Amino acid sequence: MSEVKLFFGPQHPGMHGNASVHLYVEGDLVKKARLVPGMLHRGFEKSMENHTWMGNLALIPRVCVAEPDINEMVFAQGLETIAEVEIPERAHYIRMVIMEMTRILAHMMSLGALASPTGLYTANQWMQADRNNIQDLFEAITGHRIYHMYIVPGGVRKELPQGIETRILDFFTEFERRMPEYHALIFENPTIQARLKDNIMLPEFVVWELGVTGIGMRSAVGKPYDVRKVTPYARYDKVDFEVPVATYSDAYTRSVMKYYEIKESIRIIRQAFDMMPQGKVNVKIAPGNALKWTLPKGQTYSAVESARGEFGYYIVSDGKTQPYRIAVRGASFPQGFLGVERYMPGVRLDDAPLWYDTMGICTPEIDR
Amino acid sequence: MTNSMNNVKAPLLAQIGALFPEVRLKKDRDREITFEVQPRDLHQVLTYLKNAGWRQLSMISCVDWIEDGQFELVYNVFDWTQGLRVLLSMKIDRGEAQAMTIINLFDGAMYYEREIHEFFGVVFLGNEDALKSLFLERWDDIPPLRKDFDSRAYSDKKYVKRFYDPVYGPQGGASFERS
Amino acid sequence: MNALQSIGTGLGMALFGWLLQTTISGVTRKVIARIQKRRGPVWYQNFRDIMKLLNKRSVTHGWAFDFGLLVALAGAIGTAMFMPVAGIVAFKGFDNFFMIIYLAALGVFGRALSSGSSGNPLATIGVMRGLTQNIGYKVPYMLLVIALISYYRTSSISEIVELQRVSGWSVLVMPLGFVVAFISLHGMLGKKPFDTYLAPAEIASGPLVEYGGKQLGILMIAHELSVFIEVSLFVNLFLGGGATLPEFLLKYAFIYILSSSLGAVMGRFRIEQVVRFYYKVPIALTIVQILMLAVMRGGVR
Amino acid sequence: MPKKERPSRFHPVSHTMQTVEVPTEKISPQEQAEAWEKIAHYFRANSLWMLNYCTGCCAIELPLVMTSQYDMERLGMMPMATPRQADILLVTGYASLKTLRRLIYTYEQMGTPKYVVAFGPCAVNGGIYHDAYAVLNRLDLYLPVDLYIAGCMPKPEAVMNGFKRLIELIESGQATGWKDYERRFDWYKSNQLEAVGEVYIHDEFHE
Repeated sequence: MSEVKLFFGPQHPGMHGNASVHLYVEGDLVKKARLVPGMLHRGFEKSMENHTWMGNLALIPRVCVAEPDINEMVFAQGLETIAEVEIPERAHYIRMVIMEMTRILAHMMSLGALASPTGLYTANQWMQADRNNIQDLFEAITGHRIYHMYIVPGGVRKELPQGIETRILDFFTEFERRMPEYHALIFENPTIQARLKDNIMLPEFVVWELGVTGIGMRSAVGKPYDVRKVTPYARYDKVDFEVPVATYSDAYTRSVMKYYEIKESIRIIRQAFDMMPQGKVNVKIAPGNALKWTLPKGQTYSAVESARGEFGYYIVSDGKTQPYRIAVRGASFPQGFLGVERYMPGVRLDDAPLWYDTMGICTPEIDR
Repeated sequence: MTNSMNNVKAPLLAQIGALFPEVRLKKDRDREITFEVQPRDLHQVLTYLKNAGWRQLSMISCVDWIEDGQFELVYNVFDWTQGLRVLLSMKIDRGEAQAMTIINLFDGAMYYEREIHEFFGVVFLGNEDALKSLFLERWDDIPPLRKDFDSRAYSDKKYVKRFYDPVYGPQGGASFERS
Repeated sequence: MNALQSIGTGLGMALFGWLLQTTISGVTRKVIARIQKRRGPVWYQNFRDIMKLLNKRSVTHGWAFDFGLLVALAGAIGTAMFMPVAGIVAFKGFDNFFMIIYLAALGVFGRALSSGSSGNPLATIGVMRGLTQNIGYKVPYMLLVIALISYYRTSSISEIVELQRVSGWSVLVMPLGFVVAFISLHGMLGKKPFDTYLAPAEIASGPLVEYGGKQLGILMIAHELSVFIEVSLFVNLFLGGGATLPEFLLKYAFIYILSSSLGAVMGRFRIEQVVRFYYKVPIALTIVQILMLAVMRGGVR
Repeated sequence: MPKKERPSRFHPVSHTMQTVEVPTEKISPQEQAEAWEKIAHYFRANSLWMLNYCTGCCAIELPLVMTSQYDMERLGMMPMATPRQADILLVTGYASLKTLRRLIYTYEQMGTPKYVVAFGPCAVNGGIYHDAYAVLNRLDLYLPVDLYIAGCMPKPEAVMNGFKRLIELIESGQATGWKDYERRFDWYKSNQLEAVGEVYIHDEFHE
């Protein structure tokens, strides 16, 4: 059979997000592949330059839809670095709780999204139901389900509501009790193992070649290369947690590592609530009206560990009320572009959606 | 934390100072050092850094300093073992925006360069792929992230806005009549 | 019994089969919904779907597209007419296993022709996968049924049902064979992990990719009918059919819902895994079963 | 069964449809067709297949609507893999120019009757991206929108409510966006041409 051209996306049930991969397929084998992004391109980097520092808060969570809080975190962190302010201790711990909850949310999304390429829709049904519970918690804390705008420069927007601590901890205790069920459904399922194991490899040299970070990197390199460990931000150096690592990176390893990261995140949330001091939750990073803040001149790169890897903003301030330039490093940029181009050829057509899914590619953050 | 990083930073600063006299230290933050490099030094500095442990290119970004008539390209490399980030800032002329590609050093740079070409119009010599459009389809104006491109004016010109004629009162609400 | 009466009974059987299977499909959707901890649609949802599709405008992709569809529908109706259910046989003496298999192949052929001519590469890939998978499950299934026929010394399905009433269900005669036949049935019905030829997330529902509106409605009717044929053939051959209608319905619903429920907690194989699986486990089991049968019968003599 | 009349808080989306008055005689073929249409509307309303295409960020709440917590299948709605099989096109949020091209191709592949549901303020007037260079402002210039669901992003409850409303609209025969598209095809086409230009299939490999 000769080469056939296929469009994998943008309208395709296996494609998460609005992106397209152009494939040339021979028989069942992918010969050439390239990502065609831009369907979600909104011109964020330009829009940010037209808004004030505080006004941008409404804009930034929308960069990555599946995991919005990382955007607020990098933005706030970068501004605090430029303005050289110290935020209250309590805010650090609240931020950690929020960040870990959103990480769990993103991991559950991607584990549920494993359903469509492998056909195990029951996993998705269960996962999404639990995601809804976490989003309800977010709604109680911040007032919104997806875009929270809760982590602001200078701390967090407001104090945690009364009794939310027990509500969160109760939910996660209950969730932990149910986690073996998920493990049995997904990872002990022989059909899923047949699909995932020894399939879609990511060797170490590829990690360095592409610049893959996050779970992809840790599953291949075998070292805890996690921004939370390597350059601790917030108070990640105070809490005790482990980063799952592996040296054999197939689709199964990368998926099961997400499961263990959820466990570690729950551990961090518990510790953060234990260690959380009382006190203020925010300070002003500049004097005056929040909408007329000016920041000193300076530029910095601020990065956090997202569910997919190192997520960063390069922020330039020229001393005015608006950012001069903000550049976004989407965590899945390397594997999304160069990875698809170089390493998706060679997999079977059946595995192309699985490739896209288990490499942890989030289209909105690539497109911006 | 700053103290713990000093034993990493000091040898780096000494080495860079000895090897590349034209490279200037621009900013020294906690875990982030910014150097200013000349275009002719860039490849040597990046090669040195890559061999010294900065194996990952985090990103390349571009800043349009329109008043100085310059583009600033920022190469961002990270060392995962020591946790130290190095930013190399390189100024190029805005009128004839050209830079040498670094895809022979970091393969991952390919698409960052393509993106910068699309958004700023910087031509990367040696990376022919970068001349194709990536995010935008049939773009018909100057590269959008340049400072002299006005996003709002372009939007007003290109897209039909919804005209609101609110009628306040019992029948109130915005008019949703189609034009 | 004159010919007209036979034809009438046959058409009634096809209509009954369609109504039965469409209802059971709706019930199954509810059962799967309960597995997934949700409520699910109403039991007559599939009727609404089909009616809606028949009320929709759609495009055609050439005469072969429509003709193949009619062949598929005609093949499915024709096959269903011959199916004995609970002692009712439309064409006495013609309810032969091979007859049904040949007629059922007409439906498969029609569907392959139709979707192959739609010109969509995904449909072509889907058809290729479907036919590959067909070979995969047909080999163990046919081996098994031939063993069964040689055991009962008849290929008439109603006679096999009668004989089972005397000597016990075929499950007891060939327990391993029952497992193999169930796995094959699972593949025939296209339940996971053997829904590779549909694979919505990979090849965008494969052969169905270009169908919409009336064509999809006709295809759904044909599909329900062919499911009816496959499941009732299985029930007749291995579970002793049914002396009364409720008995038959019970067995039928049990088998179909069991297969669907298993599908709900499984992932999907790749196509080469499907074929490898069928050529390993079921064929080995079938051969063991045939040897056991031969030894048993030899021992009796 | 006569439905209880109840004042609706929603303003029905007007398509400025002109109903043609037919002189009533015996039972004309047109009346027969209308009578059948009423029955058909019931089936259409209760078996809505949506296209599995997430164009923007509002799609993040759609999985919740589809799955156990809200369970869209109760209403007979299912995600479908290809446009040919689908009845509803969900424009979940903003549509960039590049998306609009795909949306138009997709919409025209769907068989009539077909319905468009737009999510969030971005589809109404550009929302938060009203001044962005890549995002168009008004969706209804290019595609006939039957229903808007408000919220950035709409909560699952709002989405379910919107779907219920769409079902009501279809059952009462008010969701006539597709007829409007056929009637004013030239107008829509000229808007589309103005925005995205001629038919153009992008090939990343330039071969």
